[in-house]
Amino acid sequence: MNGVPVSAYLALALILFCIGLYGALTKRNTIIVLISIELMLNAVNINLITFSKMGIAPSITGQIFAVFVIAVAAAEVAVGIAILLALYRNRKTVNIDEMNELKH
Amino acid sequence: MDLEKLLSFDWGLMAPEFIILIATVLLTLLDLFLPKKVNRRILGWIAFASVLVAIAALGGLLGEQVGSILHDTFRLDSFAKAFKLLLLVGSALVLLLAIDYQPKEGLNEYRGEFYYLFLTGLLGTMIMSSSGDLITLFVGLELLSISSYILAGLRKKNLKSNESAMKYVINGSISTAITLFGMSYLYGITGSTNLKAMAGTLTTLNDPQYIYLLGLSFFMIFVGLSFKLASVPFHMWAPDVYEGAPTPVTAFLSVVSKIAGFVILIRVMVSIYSAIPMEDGTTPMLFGLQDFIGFLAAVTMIVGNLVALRQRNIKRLFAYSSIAHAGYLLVAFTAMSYVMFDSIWFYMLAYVFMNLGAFAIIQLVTTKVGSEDIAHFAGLYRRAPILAVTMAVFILSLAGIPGTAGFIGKLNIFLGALMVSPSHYVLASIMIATSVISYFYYFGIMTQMFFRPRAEEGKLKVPAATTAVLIICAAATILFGVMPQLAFDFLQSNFNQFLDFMG
Amino acid sequence: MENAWLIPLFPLLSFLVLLLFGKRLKEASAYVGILLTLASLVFSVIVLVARLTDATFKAEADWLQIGDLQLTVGFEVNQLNALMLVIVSLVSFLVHTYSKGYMHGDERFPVFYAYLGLFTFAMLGLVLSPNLLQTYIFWELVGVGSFLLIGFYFNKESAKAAAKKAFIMTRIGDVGLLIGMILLFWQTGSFEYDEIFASVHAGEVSGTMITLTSILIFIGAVGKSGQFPLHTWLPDAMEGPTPVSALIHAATMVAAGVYLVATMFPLFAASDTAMSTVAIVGAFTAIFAATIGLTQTDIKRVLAYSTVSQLGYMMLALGAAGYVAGVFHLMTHAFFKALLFLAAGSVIHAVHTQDIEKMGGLWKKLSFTAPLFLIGTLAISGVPLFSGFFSKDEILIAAWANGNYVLFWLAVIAAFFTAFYMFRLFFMVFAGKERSDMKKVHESPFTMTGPMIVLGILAVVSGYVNTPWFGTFLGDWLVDGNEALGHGHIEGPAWIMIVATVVSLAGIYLAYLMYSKKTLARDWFTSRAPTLYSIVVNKYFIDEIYNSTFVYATKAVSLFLRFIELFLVEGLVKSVTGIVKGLGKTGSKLQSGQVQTYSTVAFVGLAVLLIIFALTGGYF
Amino acid sequence: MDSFYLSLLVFSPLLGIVLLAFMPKANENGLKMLGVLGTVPAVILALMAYFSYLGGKSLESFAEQVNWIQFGSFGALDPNLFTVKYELGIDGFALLMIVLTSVLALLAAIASFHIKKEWKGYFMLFLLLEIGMLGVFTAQNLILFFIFFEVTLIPMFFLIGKWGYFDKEKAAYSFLIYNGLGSAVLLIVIMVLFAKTGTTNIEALKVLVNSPEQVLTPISESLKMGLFIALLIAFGVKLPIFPLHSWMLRVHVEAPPSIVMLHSGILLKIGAFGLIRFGMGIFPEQFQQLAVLIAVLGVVNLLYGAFLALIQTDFKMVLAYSSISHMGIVLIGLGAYNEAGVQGAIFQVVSHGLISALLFFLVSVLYERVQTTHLKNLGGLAKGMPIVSGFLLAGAMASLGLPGMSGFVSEFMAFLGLFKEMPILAAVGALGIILTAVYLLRAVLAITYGKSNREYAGIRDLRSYEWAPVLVLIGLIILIGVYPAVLSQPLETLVLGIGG
Repeated sequence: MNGVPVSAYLALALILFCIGLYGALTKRNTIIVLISIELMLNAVNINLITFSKMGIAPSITGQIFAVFVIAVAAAEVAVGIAILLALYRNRKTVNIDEMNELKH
Repeated sequence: MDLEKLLSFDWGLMAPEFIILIATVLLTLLDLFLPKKVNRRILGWIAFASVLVAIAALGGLLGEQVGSILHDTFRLDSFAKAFKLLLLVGSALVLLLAIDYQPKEGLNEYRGEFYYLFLTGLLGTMIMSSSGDLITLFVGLELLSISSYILAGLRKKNLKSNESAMKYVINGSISTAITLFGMSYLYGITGSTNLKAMAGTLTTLNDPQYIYLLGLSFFMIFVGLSFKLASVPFHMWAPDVYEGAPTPVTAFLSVVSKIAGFVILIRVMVSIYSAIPMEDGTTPMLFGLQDFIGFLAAVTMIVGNLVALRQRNIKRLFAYSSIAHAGYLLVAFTAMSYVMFDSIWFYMLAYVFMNLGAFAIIQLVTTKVGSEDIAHFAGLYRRAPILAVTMAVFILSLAGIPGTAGFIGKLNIFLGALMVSPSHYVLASIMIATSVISYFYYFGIMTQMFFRPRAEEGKLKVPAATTAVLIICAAATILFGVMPQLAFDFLQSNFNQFLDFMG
Repeated sequence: MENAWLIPLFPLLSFLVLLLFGKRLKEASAYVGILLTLASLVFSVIVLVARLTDATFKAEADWLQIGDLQLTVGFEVNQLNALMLVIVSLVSFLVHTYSKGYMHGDERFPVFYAYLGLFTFAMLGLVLSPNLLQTYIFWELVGVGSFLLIGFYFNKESAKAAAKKAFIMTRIGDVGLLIGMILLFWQTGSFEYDEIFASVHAGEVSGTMITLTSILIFIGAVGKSGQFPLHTWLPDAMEGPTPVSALIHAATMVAAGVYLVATMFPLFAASDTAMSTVAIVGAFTAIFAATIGLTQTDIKRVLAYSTVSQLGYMMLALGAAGYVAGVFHLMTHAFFKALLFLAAGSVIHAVHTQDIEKMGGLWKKLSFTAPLFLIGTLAISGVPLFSGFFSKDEILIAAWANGNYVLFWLAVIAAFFTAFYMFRLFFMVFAGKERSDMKKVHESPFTMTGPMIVLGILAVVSGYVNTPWFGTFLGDWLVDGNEALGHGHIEGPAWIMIVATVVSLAGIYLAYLMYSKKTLARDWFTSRAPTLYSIVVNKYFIDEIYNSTFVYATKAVSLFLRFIELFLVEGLVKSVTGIVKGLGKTGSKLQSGQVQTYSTVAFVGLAVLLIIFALTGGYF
Repeated sequence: MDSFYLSLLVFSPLLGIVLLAFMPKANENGLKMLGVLGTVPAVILALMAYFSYLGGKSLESFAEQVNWIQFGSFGALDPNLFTVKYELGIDGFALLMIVLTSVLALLAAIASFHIKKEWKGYFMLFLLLEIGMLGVFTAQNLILFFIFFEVTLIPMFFLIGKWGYFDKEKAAYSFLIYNGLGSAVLLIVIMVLFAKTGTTNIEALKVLVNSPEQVLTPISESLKMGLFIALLIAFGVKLPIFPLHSWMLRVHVEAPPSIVMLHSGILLKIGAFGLIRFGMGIFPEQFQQLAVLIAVLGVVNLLYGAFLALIQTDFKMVLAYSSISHMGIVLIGLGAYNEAGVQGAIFQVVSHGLISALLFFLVSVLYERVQTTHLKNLGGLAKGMPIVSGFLLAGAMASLGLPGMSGFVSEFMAFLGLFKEMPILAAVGALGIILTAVYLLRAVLAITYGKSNREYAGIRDLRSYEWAPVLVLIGLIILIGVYPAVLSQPLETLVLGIGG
């Protein structure tokens, strides 16, 4: 476990972030988009945890931060879903690319 | 930690926040338990009152020395005070607008929600403005974001409203993620989330590797936050969301949440990145990266003003104009001159009044007809001359014509951009040129109001609260345009040039 | 003499009075004009008499302060302008009187008199001016006066055109004068005549500069005096009422050019080039106009061309250092040409046409006009004992003495032509049997014949003030105390006088044969050289040439500039606004409504920033 | 006179505005009366100032000063640093311009009777415009100048856009944008100077800018040159200098004549005023270096305007281009950069103000009668309206520089100046004098002389209230032409020693 260098964790986080970003930018289904955003946030969490354990100056704050992030992420997605429901009632679709009432 | 330790903190510093918090809780409960038939407007007045009380409380704190509690996570320095003041004043005005807001299908049962969500959002902005720690800062930010997501989608039955909310959520979350990712690196390198502590460790830093990482974090945070400012590159959500959201919410987004965005931007950037030495060891990173910010500012101004030329929908038009104004403010931020704080503060002050005033009239004219086409302003001068003239005042101020607060604000920003050396001639020129371009669309509205035959028949009756807003805004816009020294003196006497920002 | 400044004010007064109350005064306004001009005539005569004995008088007052320069206005009475004062005010007075009859019944009668007043004021002012600037001021004003009077019948298109042409052609000359005087100012530091002459005399001005300025000033004179190539306006100016032609376009204004050259004579004298330019232009104009005069059939145009050619004579005289000769001829010409015009006017008044082909046998009908006309004709033809004879003789002598033999002979030929066409005119109008269509022709009223008689007398006697036989009083007086002007009288070989006489008589005889006795066919010459004839009868196509060159060129430039205006200036603006609008359009197109695009843009932006940062920061 | 004389003068039209606000729309005569009366106090005060000056009162004694804005917090270093005072004052030139402005405003107000709609709004904007114009000439620091400058912009926009003719909105826009850009450039110059020296007071700048050791941050020669060129452009738009002129053509044609009286009478002159006051005052060396360029621009303007005026078919257009041409003479005078030239330029500023006001008043009269200014549709007017035609002719004569009228004196001095410095160029420019005569006569004679293309039966000649402006203007034009000392006296100190 100690053998694993910091950079590996960071790389993992970065990759995860990029995957999330990719998903968020390309998927048609809004649910999946929201999930991808979750991925991005979790990438952040990995970073934070890594640093709090094996950063330059390890400290507990990172983990606290992570907890906050998790909480907030949950709230965010909850709200997202709620809005999506409302939208679904009127629009009968969860496809993000069909949300183009507002443009130009 | 035990109770007396808890009590030993000087909670008085958080008085305004507490007031808003209490009001929020109160409203929630009231909204829950009040019988359905009671008009929820009353809640609005309560909220308004609470904001006024908060302002009063803040006024009481003005004299206070800089103080921080909860281990420097919450600091009340003059910077925080000054901008909290703006936030509170802005919110108060927006609340007045909201009280008179009557969309076609009505808000009926959600009206209650509106007020307490609004207050939580406000609370978020206040916490942001006086947070001394990345975590509080982030929490405040999210508090604002999440409440405003819901606010944007408040008109559940209205497709546009839903859609704008959805777009807002998605873009918002992504921006949050990016910001956080940047912050995570900051934390990683400093091992702390307390701004002061971070700054302390960073000053001693000189490993180019880290510096690059910090640069990375810098850009991530900046881009992430540019979502809140609605500035390039994260500006494109603004027009759609502004158009779809209920008008008071649009007003809130374009004024309060924008100010909050700047507050947090300055907080983070200035306190952290001005501490980091670039590889040459002398110039702080913030100054090293000035050109990038300047570039973004320029693009923001250009995009905002050019695209606005095409808009027929008044709310979209103001969305773009607000983008442009974000650009102007960024110019001041780029310059980092002695007068940066003054100029940004004053410009925001002016912006609060002129923009909210404009939105008041927009709400007045558009909500009744249910469409936001600019054509509805045609012949407003015939329908309601005084209203038209008031609108003209706001527009002139937005366009930066002398005699109005907007002009002095711009002047101040120019001065900042030119008094530093090397002077930002290009940036200043772009700013000035784009504001001339902005004449096209601002005076387009004038043309509609004054030159064209009247579109709608029937008189416009102006509700009390809106009247109040209009009077306050118009008066302030002109007063600060003619007698700006009032504002400046206030600034000088109470905030002492924000010297305690770093301390 | 110190009250000489009053002289121009009387006509000015009449101008103002008539402008304000003309409507009410109706034809009575004639009396206002006549009396006021009479007043200035009286003063002028007093001044002249005074000047005969006293010295030159000059008075000045500050006019305009430029930094530390001080420009002044004032008036001066020296021999020349004392003489001019009398000539101008006299002719003006006579014309005023004459017009009362001539303009009788015209609805704008008062306006006419007002204009006359304005002109007289300007002309007298011009004569009194002690410096170039003031001269220029009145120089322009007389131009306006003539412009207004030429265009008096304003709803005649031809009159409108003539007025415009007169103003613009003279304006061209005026610009020459303006430039000349400004250059001279920066050379000598003053507009005052005496100071200019002083510094020229002191040799402070370079020779080339003298030549340049004097030629520029001469251009002004050319414009006013209808010298070639700016002569075309003068014949057209005959659109004006005939008294006007007599006053302005025969006696006074057109002579102003000559007057100017005479006044600036010391400057011209300092540059041979300038002198010979003046002489050549003068001589050429004299012969050139005379030839045209041969072919015209409009009574007034014939006189107009003869005026041009006579003015040429005067220029020739001045150019040939014959200062006295020039001025002398200026005086005599003023009288007999005015006479001729008034007579012609009276003829026109009687027969209501200007075409001499339509006239004939009016000798008996116009028992006053005809003899007076004859006197004028004899005078202008240089028949001995008439005023014209002496002055013309002086000119020829001057030309000879100066050694310009070519010019001398040109002048002689011109004299012959003059005699010929003047008598051609006379015979065609008065000789032969009277036309059937001219039954009810009647002599003009006394108001018209009166002035003519006065002029008739002068046309005869005015020559005797300066003759080889009874002493050259005028000449001596003119040049008295100013050697720069040359001698009062130039001795010339006696045969010149005989030549002149012979030539003029020959001309008269030829005309007699052709047009009165008709032993010689009228087309005897024209039939032999038809092309030449057509060229001459068309005034050498000068107008046409100008139209197809200058006017056309100007139009072309204008159109070209309009092109620039439309495509360059406007186009530039349009393109800029177009670009701005276009950018806005693309910007809003980008706003596709696809939320993911928005975040993508943000992300791309971030990526770009990072890359630039990496590269500039030199981390990779 | 108390120390706030100038403020009183500048803001005196405010009274009219306030009164108008309370006047019911229906009461047309009342509105008209108020509109005219609103301009009267300014006239009285201005004339009092002028005569008290002739009476030996020094112009400095008019100066007034109040602290206004303090940017940043440098009070500790130096109380005047980065402060903008509210300071008014006048020199000889400004004095003349104020008199001219107030008088023309009064006359234009009378001319406004020909506009037949919405007097109320019209006169309120009109008076606001007057405040702006008066302020521009009295402002003692650049920011104040700029503010008043912009204050003229907004009323003009509305006056053109609402009360103009067919293509009014387009005209209003091009006015707004061109002048907006012009003032934007001006603002940059102002702010650079402000940022570098910490003051915008003109007198202070005259010293500071040319004594590098005193300014906060040194101003390099190249920067100075750049600023001056920017200034030239900024005022070039206003003047206008070719090729920045197309907006003013539209304004001349589309705006109501009464407004054009002020526009071409005063507003265009702000450009010249600025060039002399700031360009010449603050950047003398740069001005000297670019004198040739300015003179060339002047000649170009003169000829360009003249040639184009030659082929216009609308009388308003002729006058518009003639304005361009006459502004060329101003530039020529400035380009000469010597006493004669500059004085000529200033004279031209005033005299063209009067002349174009006169001509446009007559246009307004004409249009009100026959609803056209097209040369084709006019002609033989002298039959129907002899008096108007007479004045029209007089105006044309004044405009083409007939001696005895103001036009000549200014034109003469401008050329006198230029011939000293660059004779060849001046000679080329002199062509303009001929062309001016050509196009003006062409146009005016086409209207007044010749066969009448229409029936003028029953057409009113000058009405009683229309006499006043015409007589005043022609009177002033001739007064200046005959006795130019009325203008040259206040200018002596100003002009003395220019160009060494």
